[in-house]
Amino acid sequence: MSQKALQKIVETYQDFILGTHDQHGDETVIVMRDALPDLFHFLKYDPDLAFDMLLDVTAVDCVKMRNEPDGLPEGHRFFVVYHFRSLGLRQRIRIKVPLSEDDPVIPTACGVWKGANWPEREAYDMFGIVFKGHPDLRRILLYDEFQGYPLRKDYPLRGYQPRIPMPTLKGDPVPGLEDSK
Amino acid sequence: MPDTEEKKLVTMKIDGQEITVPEGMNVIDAAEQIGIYIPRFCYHPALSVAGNCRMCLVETNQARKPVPACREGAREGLEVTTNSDRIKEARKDVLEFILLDHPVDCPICDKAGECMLQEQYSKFSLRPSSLSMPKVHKPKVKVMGPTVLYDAERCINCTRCVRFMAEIAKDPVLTQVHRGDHAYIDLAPDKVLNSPYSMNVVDLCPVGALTSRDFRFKARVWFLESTDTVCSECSRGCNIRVDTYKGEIKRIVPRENPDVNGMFMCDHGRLAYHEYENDRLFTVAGTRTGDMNYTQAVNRISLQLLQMIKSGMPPVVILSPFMTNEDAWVAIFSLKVLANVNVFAIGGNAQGEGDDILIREDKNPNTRGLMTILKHFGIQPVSVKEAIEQADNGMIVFGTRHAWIDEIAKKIGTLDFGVILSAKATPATTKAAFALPVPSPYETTGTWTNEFGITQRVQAVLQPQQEARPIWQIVQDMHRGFARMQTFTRVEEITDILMDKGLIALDDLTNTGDDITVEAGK
Amino acid sequence: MVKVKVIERPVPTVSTEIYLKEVLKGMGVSAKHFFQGITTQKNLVTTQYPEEKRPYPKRFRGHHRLMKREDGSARCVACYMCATACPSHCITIEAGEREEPYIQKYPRKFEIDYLKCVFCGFCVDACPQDAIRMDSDKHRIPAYTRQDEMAGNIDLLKLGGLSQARQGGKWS
Amino acid sequence: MASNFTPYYALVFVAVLSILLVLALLVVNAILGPKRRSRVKMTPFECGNEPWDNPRKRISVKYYLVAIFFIVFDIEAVFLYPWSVLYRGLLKQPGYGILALWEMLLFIGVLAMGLAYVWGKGDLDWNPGAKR
Amino acid sequence: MNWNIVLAATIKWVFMVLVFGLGVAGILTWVERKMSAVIQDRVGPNRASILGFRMLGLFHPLADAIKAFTKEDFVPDGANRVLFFLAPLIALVPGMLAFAVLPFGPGDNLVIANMDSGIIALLAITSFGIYGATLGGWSSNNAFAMLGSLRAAAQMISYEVSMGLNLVGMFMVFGTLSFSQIVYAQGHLLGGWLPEWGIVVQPLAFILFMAAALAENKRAPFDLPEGESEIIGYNVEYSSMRFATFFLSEFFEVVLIAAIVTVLFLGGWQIPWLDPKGIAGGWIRVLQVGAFVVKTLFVIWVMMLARWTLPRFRYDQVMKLGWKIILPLSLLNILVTAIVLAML
Amino acid sequence: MSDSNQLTEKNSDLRTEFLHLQMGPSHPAMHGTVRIKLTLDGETVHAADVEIGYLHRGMEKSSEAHTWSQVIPYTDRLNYVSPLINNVGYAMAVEKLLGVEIPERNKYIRVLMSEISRIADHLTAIGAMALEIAAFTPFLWSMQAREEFYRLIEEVTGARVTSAYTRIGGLRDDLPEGFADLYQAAEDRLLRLMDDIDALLTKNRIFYDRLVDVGSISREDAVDLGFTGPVLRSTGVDYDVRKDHPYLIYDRVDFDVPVGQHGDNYDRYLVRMEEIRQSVRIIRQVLRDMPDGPINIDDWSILLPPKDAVYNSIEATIAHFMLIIHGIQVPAGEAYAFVEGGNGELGFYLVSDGDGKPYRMHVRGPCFYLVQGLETMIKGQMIADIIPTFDSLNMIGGEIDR
Repeated sequence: MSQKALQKIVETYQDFILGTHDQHGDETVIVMRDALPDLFHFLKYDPDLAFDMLLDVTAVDCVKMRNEPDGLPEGHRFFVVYHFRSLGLRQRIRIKVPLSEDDPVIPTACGVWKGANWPEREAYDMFGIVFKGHPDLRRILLYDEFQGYPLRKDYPLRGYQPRIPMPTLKGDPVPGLEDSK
Repeated sequence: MPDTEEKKLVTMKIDGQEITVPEGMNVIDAAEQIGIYIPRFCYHPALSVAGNCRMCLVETNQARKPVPACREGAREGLEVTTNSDRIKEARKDVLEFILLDHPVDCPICDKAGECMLQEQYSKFSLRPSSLSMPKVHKPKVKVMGPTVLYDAERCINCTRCVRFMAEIAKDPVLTQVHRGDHAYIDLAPDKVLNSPYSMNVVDLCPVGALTSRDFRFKARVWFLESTDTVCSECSRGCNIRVDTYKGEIKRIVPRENPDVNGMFMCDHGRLAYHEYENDRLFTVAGTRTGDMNYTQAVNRISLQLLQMIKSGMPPVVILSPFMTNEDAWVAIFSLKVLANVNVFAIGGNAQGEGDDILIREDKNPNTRGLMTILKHFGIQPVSVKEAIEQADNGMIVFGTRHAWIDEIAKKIGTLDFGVILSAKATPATTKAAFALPVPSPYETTGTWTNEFGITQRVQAVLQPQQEARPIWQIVQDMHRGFARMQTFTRVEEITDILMDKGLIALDDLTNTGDDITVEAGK
Repeated sequence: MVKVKVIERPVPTVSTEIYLKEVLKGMGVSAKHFFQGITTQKNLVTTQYPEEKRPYPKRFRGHHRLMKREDGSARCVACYMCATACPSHCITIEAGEREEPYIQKYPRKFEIDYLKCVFCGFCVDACPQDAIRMDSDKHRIPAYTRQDEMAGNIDLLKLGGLSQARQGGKWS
Repeated sequence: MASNFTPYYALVFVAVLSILLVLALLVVNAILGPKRRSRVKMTPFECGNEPWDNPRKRISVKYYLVAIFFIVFDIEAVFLYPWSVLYRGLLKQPGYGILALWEMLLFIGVLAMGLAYVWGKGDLDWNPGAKR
Repeated sequence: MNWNIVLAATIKWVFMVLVFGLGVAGILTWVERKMSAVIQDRVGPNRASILGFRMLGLFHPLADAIKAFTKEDFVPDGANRVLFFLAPLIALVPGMLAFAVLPFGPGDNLVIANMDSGIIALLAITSFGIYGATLGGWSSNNAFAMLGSLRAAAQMISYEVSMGLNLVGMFMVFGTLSFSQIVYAQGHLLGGWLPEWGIVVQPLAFILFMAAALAENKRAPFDLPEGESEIIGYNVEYSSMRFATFFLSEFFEVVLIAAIVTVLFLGGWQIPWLDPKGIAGGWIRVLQVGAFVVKTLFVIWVMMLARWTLPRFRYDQVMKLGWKIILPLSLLNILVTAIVLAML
Repeated sequence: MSDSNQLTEKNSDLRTEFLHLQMGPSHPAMHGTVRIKLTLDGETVHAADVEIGYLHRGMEKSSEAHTWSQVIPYTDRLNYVSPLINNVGYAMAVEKLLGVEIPERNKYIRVLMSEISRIADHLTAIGAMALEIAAFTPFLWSMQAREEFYRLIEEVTGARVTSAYTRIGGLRDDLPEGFADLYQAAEDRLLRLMDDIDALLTKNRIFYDRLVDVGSISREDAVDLGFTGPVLRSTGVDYDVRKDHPYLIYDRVDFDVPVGQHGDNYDRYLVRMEEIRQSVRIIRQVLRDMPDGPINIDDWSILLPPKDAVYNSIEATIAHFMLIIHGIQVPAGEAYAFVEGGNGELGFYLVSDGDGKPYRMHVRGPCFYLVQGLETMIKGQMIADIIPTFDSLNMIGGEIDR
């Protein structure tokens, strides 16, 4: 169904493609990080793609995978997984971007889809993936003092966190004050 | 396999893949080399081929009927098919046949979860039952010997146990009786399955027919957490896997290591963990010192030791061959080099009986490693008897199990400075001025060097409890008061030093039992 | 083809704009319920709990119970299937040994921690002996202490009944 | 009836009684109620968090504007009372009735103008964004 | 000091304020719960029992009272302790006081303070109630309570204006400021058959007055100061009897407003075509007092029905309704009344 | 700039200050799951920061430690108002990975239960929204109607909310006997109560004024923010998973997708009311057309064998044991499966590495994206509009925080 879109991405970003597959009918493009901010614009504004909705952003930590995850280059650990939908063309695509453990930085999609804000924060919260250019990158589901990134495979299932004192709001950022006197 | 090189190499095909193997190698092993698993029950690489379960049937280009892969030797031009419809159907038929009289016993069978029957049925058949006759009843819960129970209904007559007892344990007490669907395994008349290797038949049994009396109903195997370590009961140092459940050791099974123990181990090693179940020493003890905690005890030992050295009357030291190389190195280094102790003795278990299968005469795991380190420091150990005689100044005893423990206890009770580091509460610990708890061999991390000079990593199965600390740490704490010594925080740092000095050679540093999930049937 | 139904919002009219008509209409509906409520008890939905109890459906997943054999002992053979299938790890079993060659095992301890239990019913699905069931027609009543939240084999057996399920093969 | 002031005496007396009653309620509660203080209990409620801000701030002017409007309109309303009581009586006297009517129209006109002014200024809109 | 007056006032106070006002207000807490329950197809409170008798839950107000008395009355940190203590008092007392000017029946004996300027006195007294809510919220040192008190103040004073103006039409028609006089006047029959009740001669004023009175009383749909889903309420920091006092004052005011509406618009104690002059006495007087009570209860019922039917206004909508709709309409009402009266 | 602010600024001595206020988590209307840090200008929201995570249970991490089947009770707790849709969505995702086709009757039952759950979900949203503007009676009426449907769910699954009804490749149980009659009674009551709610609310000016043009969001913003479900449809986008990517048997039933025009709270209310009626329509068709037949696939490596076989044959016992000990062996791969949940597209992104446990399980909860847009929707509105807007999104903590 979105085979055409997949083809077009592959043609346009030939140099950055690490692999494609369409397991279970989900067309997937595995693409290098360098293609990114550009690819986002392409995905949204190209008339043949028109992926106007960012369905989901998440990540996968491949460090304990039994079988070799396809498309993950040597020395890389994470996949950041984007799901896009085009409401007009009724198509869907998955973009996977490999990241290494030492440099888990990826450009944000917030500038192109406003809806990327929270899911990117969640991916940061859970995997420690840094979305460069994100307007407000802080923890979202966990508290700020949390140590480590729980959905990484090396975080124990029953990881214990140090006790923290009751948080106070003194000195917390106040929403909306920056744009007024 | 020592004689493979002499054999001629042949090229054959398995499922279309070409493979070059020595001539005569059976197809099961050959297929395994290229990652094709052929199901089997009776075949075991350590035993002779029986070929009676028919589970490993494969098609070849040289026979019209399917042939058992365990009997089929590799030869030039052989083409084997393991996944044709006919073979799949044949496996289902074989399984249906095997399961025909099998009782519905999984709920009460200790093997469930690592049973080859379960595995292979769910992998190769899943065909529903078509039984319409009563099942044949055979003896259940039959006591085979002190360690093994037998359930004839579950038995699939693969005869692995019969062959093991005859070929490896050299004690052929098992045999097959009756015929057809009434066949089962039984003891030879007036014999008991009491060989020192009897429990290996439990591991060998592909189903739950032979079960361990020790492990009976203690835990379900899929809950067990396993740690790979080394057996402490003799100087062979068999590789073992210790299974725990809820922080308790439930059983010990051998790991395969062709250089050390092959695939098996002795019953004594399997049951040795019971030694450390009772009478454990977990807190600092000693009748004459009163109540004190670990820090106080160590500080007082340190102080006394310092005074003794200043006055030129150092204590004697009795080492234990149960100490790891790391413990021994730290202890000897600090006591010899820093505290001027001259008299070292090696205690430990007395020599026992050995055989030419696995069991060694030396009942201590690390005698050779200890000797190597003593030699490195230029120390000639004295006998324990001599050491006890010279121990008027004081005495430091490492380890729990000593053949001379009664004499040590008698002597240590008379000394002002009598320190014993023990995992268990013994007469010596109650009489000593200081008794410090140390981990049992199953709670120890480090390396042991066996009689043949192979150094192997010992991994703590459980964590030391309460005040118990590793020996190297206690010694380090004792010496912190008066001497400058490199302090270690992890045992691996000491291992590295030993390797640097060439005292031990260890290839596989990551042999730490990383994967704790239990693989069924392995 | 997507069939779309565009919802038009009601256009404000004079009658809605002056509040009164719709307010009175609403009050009329309320009054209807009021008078129905005080005259007939038909529409009242409250269940006066301790005195009257709502009948639970047949499939209701309530308090666990251990089924019995003819001799009154628990059918359970401590196979740990329920403990394995339990997503919340709330079942603790310790096996004991029995003489009968076809039973061999019994649960010396069978405990369900109701602080952890999520009543998913997976233990019932997992039981190969028809030993544990949740059709006791009782719900778990909360307790005041952690200890009271643990239901042991005796409590569970008390609720149990005789199971008729045949076992061990059609002919055996 | 003793005098014209009798009702007022009664009123004052009733006021005293009422105050005493309510005071009694509060005092009885203060005696009966337990006194168990804790830091958390004494914290002003802010949805389970420490209070973030001082509530006694200079809050939006709109609230205070209402007070001003109130004074304007309420006092004017009070002026209507005597007139309204007398109105029917005045109507019965020829000439006065029309005069009273006109007077009142003028008065209400002024009031309405004031309202219209405030309205036009937008000071009666608390939510300028709302269309309804 | 005339002790007769004191004695009479005390007796009347006990019967009118304590028994009728406070009693009905107390029972109203039960009625409201029970009625809302029935409207919502529930059963409502019925658990409190004495010796096993449940009485449809009638003991619940009693249980509530016991609970309120035995709870801790704490003052939050940073609160103004004096005002915090006084606020509930200020909220409840004016309501009680206002009963003093309401005639329960014909004659002087069924009113505590039969004043010529009763309505002005009433307005003056009830205006005090604003302070209760406002000070209560302000003194709590709580942002939610603060917002609630600001809302309460703004809303109550806004509707005070309309309430006052709505009565002007009544004064014009009846030409008096005395409640007693107004009730007597409502005994007249228009055209020989229609009682000249306020609702008949001033229908618009009746509707507007009802709305304004509800708003004044902070009752749904005007319950913004305690809008529990937005700002929780001006009394969020109050506990025990102090909270109960606020609670009681609300119900007290319900009774009060129902009584005022009855007196002004529904003919007070008048039973149509029966003894309009109130001179009969005897059983007829009892009937007349009964009529007053029944009418009051009916108005309360309608108010409760509205409470459980209508959603709440938003703050700006309340202000808009008060200033832009009710106030102009009130002025219009005066105008029309004046012109109609002039033309008659 | 509004008039009021100009007035404030012109007269410098009338300087006013913003009030900073926290709404939630322990706010009567916040359900204990969200904190909104507000900057207020009087009653107007100047800025807001929505903070979630109060219901975070680490479900995705826990799922990685459970077998594929054991995750099903976890999915109950996603959108806990309509748990069956979550069950269905998860089961479909795993079935997609396994590549199995489920029997026809199973599909019908899944659709039936999904729609019953959807009605419950929408009733909750409508009722809660009414409640938050103090219309308590319609709320309880909608709860009453919802309870009828929970009874149905309980009748079928054995529990009102924690249904855990689907199995991978099957269902826990078939529909009970006489289900159609039970449903008919519930539907009658639902429609009666819906009429009453309608009479109380829809045209009432107070209700109308409170909702119209409150919490509006434009069509573009809604799509950009990833909105789905009734909230997206209220802005005029006709996207519905059931129509656009028909799953199960949705391509065989006839129903309309209600679409609003303004994207405000009132349109969301209307869309939900209409969707309930459409769901009723679907259920009627499903009950009419439901075929007989098996509900489970016949594969012992995926579904537990029938109990009778387990008791009596070693083959079934072995399959039973292997399935419970090791879980379903799902081939390696990844799949994204999505269903139309109560609040929009509920997606499950599953990664398997060929083990009995999910390697990674990620839930795309529709609410997560809806609440993300809350800030945009309440900015500049009154403080009293926050909660109705919040409820019109039908915020479900379980789905956001996971």
